[in-house]
Amino acid sequence: MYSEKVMDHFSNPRNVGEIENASGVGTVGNAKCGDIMRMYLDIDDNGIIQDCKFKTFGCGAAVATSSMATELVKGKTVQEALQVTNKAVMNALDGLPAVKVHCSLLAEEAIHAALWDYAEKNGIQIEGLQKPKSDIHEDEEVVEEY
Amino acid sequence: MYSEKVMDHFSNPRNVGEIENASGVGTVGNAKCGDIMRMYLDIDDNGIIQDCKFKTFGCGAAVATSSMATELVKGKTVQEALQVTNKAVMNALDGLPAVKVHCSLLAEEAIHAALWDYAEKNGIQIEGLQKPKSDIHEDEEVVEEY
Amino acid sequence: MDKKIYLDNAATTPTRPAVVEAMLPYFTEFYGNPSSVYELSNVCKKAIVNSRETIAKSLGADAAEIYFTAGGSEADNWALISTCEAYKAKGNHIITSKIEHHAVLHTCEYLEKNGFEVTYVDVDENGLIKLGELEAAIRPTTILISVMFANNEIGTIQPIKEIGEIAKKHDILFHTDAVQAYGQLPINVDEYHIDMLSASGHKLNGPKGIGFLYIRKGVKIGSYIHGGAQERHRRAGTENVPGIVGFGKAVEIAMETMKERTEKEVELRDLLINRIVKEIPYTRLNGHRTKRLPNNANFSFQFIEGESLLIMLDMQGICGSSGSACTSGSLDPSHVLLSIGLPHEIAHGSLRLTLSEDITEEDINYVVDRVKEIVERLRSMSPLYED
Amino acid sequence: MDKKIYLDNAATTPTRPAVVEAMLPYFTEFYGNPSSVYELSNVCKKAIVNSRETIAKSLGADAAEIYFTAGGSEADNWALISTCEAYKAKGNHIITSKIEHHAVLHTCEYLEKNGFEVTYVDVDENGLIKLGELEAAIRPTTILISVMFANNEIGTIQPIKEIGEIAKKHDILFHTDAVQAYGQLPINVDEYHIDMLSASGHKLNGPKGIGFLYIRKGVKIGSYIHGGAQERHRRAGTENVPGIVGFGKAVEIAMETMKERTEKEVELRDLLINRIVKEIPYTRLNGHRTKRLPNNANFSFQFIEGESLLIMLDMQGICGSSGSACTSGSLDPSHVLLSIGLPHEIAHGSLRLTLSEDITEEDINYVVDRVKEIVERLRSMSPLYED
Ligand SMILES: Cc1ncc(COP(=O)(O)O)c(C=O)c1O
Ligand SMILES: Cc1ncc(COP(=O)(O)O)c(C=O)c1O
Ligand code: FES
Ligand code: FES
Repeated sequence: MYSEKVMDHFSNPRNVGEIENASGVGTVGNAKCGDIMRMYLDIDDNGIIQDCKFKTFGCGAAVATSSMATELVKGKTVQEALQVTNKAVMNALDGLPAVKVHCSLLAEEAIHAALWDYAEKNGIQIEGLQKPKSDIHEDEEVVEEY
Repeated sequence: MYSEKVMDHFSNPRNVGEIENASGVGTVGNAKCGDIMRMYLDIDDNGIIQDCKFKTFGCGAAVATSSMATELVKGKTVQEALQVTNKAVMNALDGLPAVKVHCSLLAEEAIHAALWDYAEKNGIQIEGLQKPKSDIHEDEEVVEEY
Repeated sequence: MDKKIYLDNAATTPTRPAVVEAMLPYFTEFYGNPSSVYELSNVCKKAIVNSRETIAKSLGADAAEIYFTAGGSEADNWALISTCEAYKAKGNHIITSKIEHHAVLHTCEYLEKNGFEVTYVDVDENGLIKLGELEAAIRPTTILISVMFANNEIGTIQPIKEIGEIAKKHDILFHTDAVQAYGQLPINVDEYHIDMLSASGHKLNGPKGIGFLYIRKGVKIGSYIHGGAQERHRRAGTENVPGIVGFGKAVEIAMETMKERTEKEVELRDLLINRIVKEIPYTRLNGHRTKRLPNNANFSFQFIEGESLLIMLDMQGICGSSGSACTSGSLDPSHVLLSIGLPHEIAHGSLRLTLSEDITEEDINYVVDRVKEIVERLRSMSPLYED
Repeated sequence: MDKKIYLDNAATTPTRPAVVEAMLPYFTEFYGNPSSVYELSNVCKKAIVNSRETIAKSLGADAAEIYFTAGGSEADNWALISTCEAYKAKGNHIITSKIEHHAVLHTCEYLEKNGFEVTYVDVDENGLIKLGELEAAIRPTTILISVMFANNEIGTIQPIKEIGEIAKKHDILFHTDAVQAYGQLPINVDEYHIDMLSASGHKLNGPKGIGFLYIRKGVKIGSYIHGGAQERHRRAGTENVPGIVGFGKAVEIAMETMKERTEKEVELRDLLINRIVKEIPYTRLNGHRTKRLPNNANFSFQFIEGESLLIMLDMQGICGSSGSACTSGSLDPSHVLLSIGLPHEIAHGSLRLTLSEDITEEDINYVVDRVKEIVERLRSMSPLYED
């Protein structure tokens, strides 16, 4: 069902854990499947993401996308991190089954939520960042691929 | 599907043919399946059935019951021949599948029809013999046995 | 018995050894439920995908348009009943032919009892549907046309493309029961404008108990078997993995060998037809002389009855079948033979012989000789035959 | 992978080698269509009779009351939909439980869309149906009660006899989905007052794609698959002879070995349950402690999610399943676990392990050790778990 990359990131997830006194923390959940993801960002004074960690209560795809997302944002600027969309994460993982696309949205939203938290804490505005929903509802019809 | 006895009488039917100047001839058909049976009787002055022949357009059971019926009535008196019911024929054949019970009725009726013809030709009445229908309708529900 | 010549391939076919071979691992080794998460199930999932793709390709269809069922009958029931349910707002009328398989006809009767109207279009003496009558039967309320691709008794192949065009022109869904045609004739769902198509594994040397319904994308019919999410939520029930794998393999082989097989079968079928019709008096060929399945021959012999003929053939090692349905619980003569205009008693004496690629010329000659003898013998016992 | 411990026997089972053996001749040698006249078909006919008798005997039923289907889902659909059709003059209400399989629940939803009314009776925290609520739900228009014999997720065995008695007292038909129970528990249709019963071959080491519906004599439901005269005119479609033969063989073996198997499985199941519940904190057993299928264990581990758990178990060679249905296209947590009162996030972290007679004590200990490790690992990754 899952690609080798997904399985790799699932079995050896990178950056699991918490960051104490993180610059930003974001938690999002998917009301539909009940899964929850939390992202911790450590952002330096130049706005560069020095570290990123996660905790996930979710399916295999949720774990793998969390892991990949942390890898992708590390070392990036806040603005660059905003470009790490769920599509980017999926591509980096060689794709996900159609029913699992929403799990990757969780990762995107978790990063946004952590960035939002960072912006709020620092009283700044990040261009292009909207207040993330804490719940992700996905309305697309899920069609299995054969 | 058929018992060994049925198969025997079907593959080597006894008394196939016609009797010229028969004492009685009876033809009956089953309107439902379209099958037709004709019986020829040669009855002597003592009312003993000396010979019996048949022609049948019908299924395997029809052929076998015709054959068995001729065997059963041969040498019998007219009164005795009346006792050769379809049940008697079926028993003699070790039974028939449920859907094939009506075929044995054809044999019973064909004998009755031939006897009726004999009685008419000779201006006599055979006790217990009713004018046979030329068509046999069977109204019992046919239920297959497993 | 020494000899065995199986000439009832329209009833069912032996499963090819290569098909059984392909199925075997899925009983004892890759037995997982394809809906499960673990690796064992992925093997099964992939095997299903493969079969689905093989089948889709054989029809010019998309894999997502193939839905596995338990056989042809279920596929026919599904296509008809669920179309009626889904499109009843549009209308309550369907059109079919008088010579459909009972899986279609009895389903139509069921629908009639439930408020739908059905027109049963006539066929001509060769079993060909009357296109004019078909088109004339269309009403504003017509939601479905269902006409079989080729007939199971007399082998006549219908003008499916023309029917598809009529359906398309009038914006009506078109279903075809291709249980007999699939694997024997090339079929392309787009070229023929087919919206739904039924097929069954055991008619093309695949296993029994597996079939499929092709449903064109956009046809909005629901499930017929409700429950689990299998088959894109459209057909519930744990997938019959070995059956699906075997079906796929059978289709693969059938498609590869179709051309060669057809050539061989047509030649022997014609030898059979020509000899029987020429050498046995009071005999007619049923079905169209050329627009017929490559492996189908169907004869009526006057003055004799089918079952007796079949049993005697069986004693000579020959398996055939008859339009006479005595044995299947119904005593009515074949509705197909009556529809092409045969009187009852002639329909009664019919014989269907359906070939396979394994049949030889020697077999055919042996069969013709036996049929001759047996017909003669039965006629001599028949009260209808006065020579 | 070296190790493989298959603990998903409620999803499906491997087909026994002896079953495959029994089926094989019916693919390539005795391949005849059982409806045909010739000898080749008689062999098939007899094989079907044998299976039917074996199955009938296992239930205390009559052979004429067993109707083969393509599986459990078809049997459930048939029982419910055709009963509603046949008895609609009497009423339009049926009663079932909240924890039925989707083959029953989705069929009920379909019936609701078609004018029937359905009461879904609650279960208690152990998954046992509330008999009082059931009886109170009966209306003058109630025509059917359908309650599963044992639940597929949590293994709870229902008080079927009591339900049968209630149905009988009120002169209502009683159907039970025994797909999980058949072959695991002794069942007698008369003792339990069962009018209809569904079963499926692949749940008891028989083949996939075959099942049956027991229909008590006198229950006047019609066909669900219309067409040919097979199965006493009640279920059309060429018989899946190898499937039927394999099913019969599987039932024969299941009945012979039931007692011994149950003893062994109960012992190991209890070892599994006791160790897991004792050694892993924040864990609960789902389903009734003793009124449960001999091979079923179902746990909820707080703070973790089922699919991750399953994949990690798979990597250790262990096949299990979860109430979490993420992967089967639906994202809702198991309706069964919610019905016994679990909150969403706990239902989410559930694990079903279903044993077979091949499982050893060593296997169980290995499994418990792996589950412990994995649960710990996933908890350490979980934002919900603060240790
Ligand atoms: C309780 C129950 N009912 C019905 C079914 C459906 O059976 P099948 O998948 O054979 O159609 C299953 C298993 O899938 C089941 O566990
Ligand atoms: C034309 C046609 N349609 C439908 C069927 C039914 O297929 P199955 O027996 O596989 O259900 C058959 C064969 O029996 C057939 O010949
Ligand atoms: S995150 Fe919920 S199913 Fe993947
Ligand atoms: S006599 Fe007509 S079916 Fe036997």
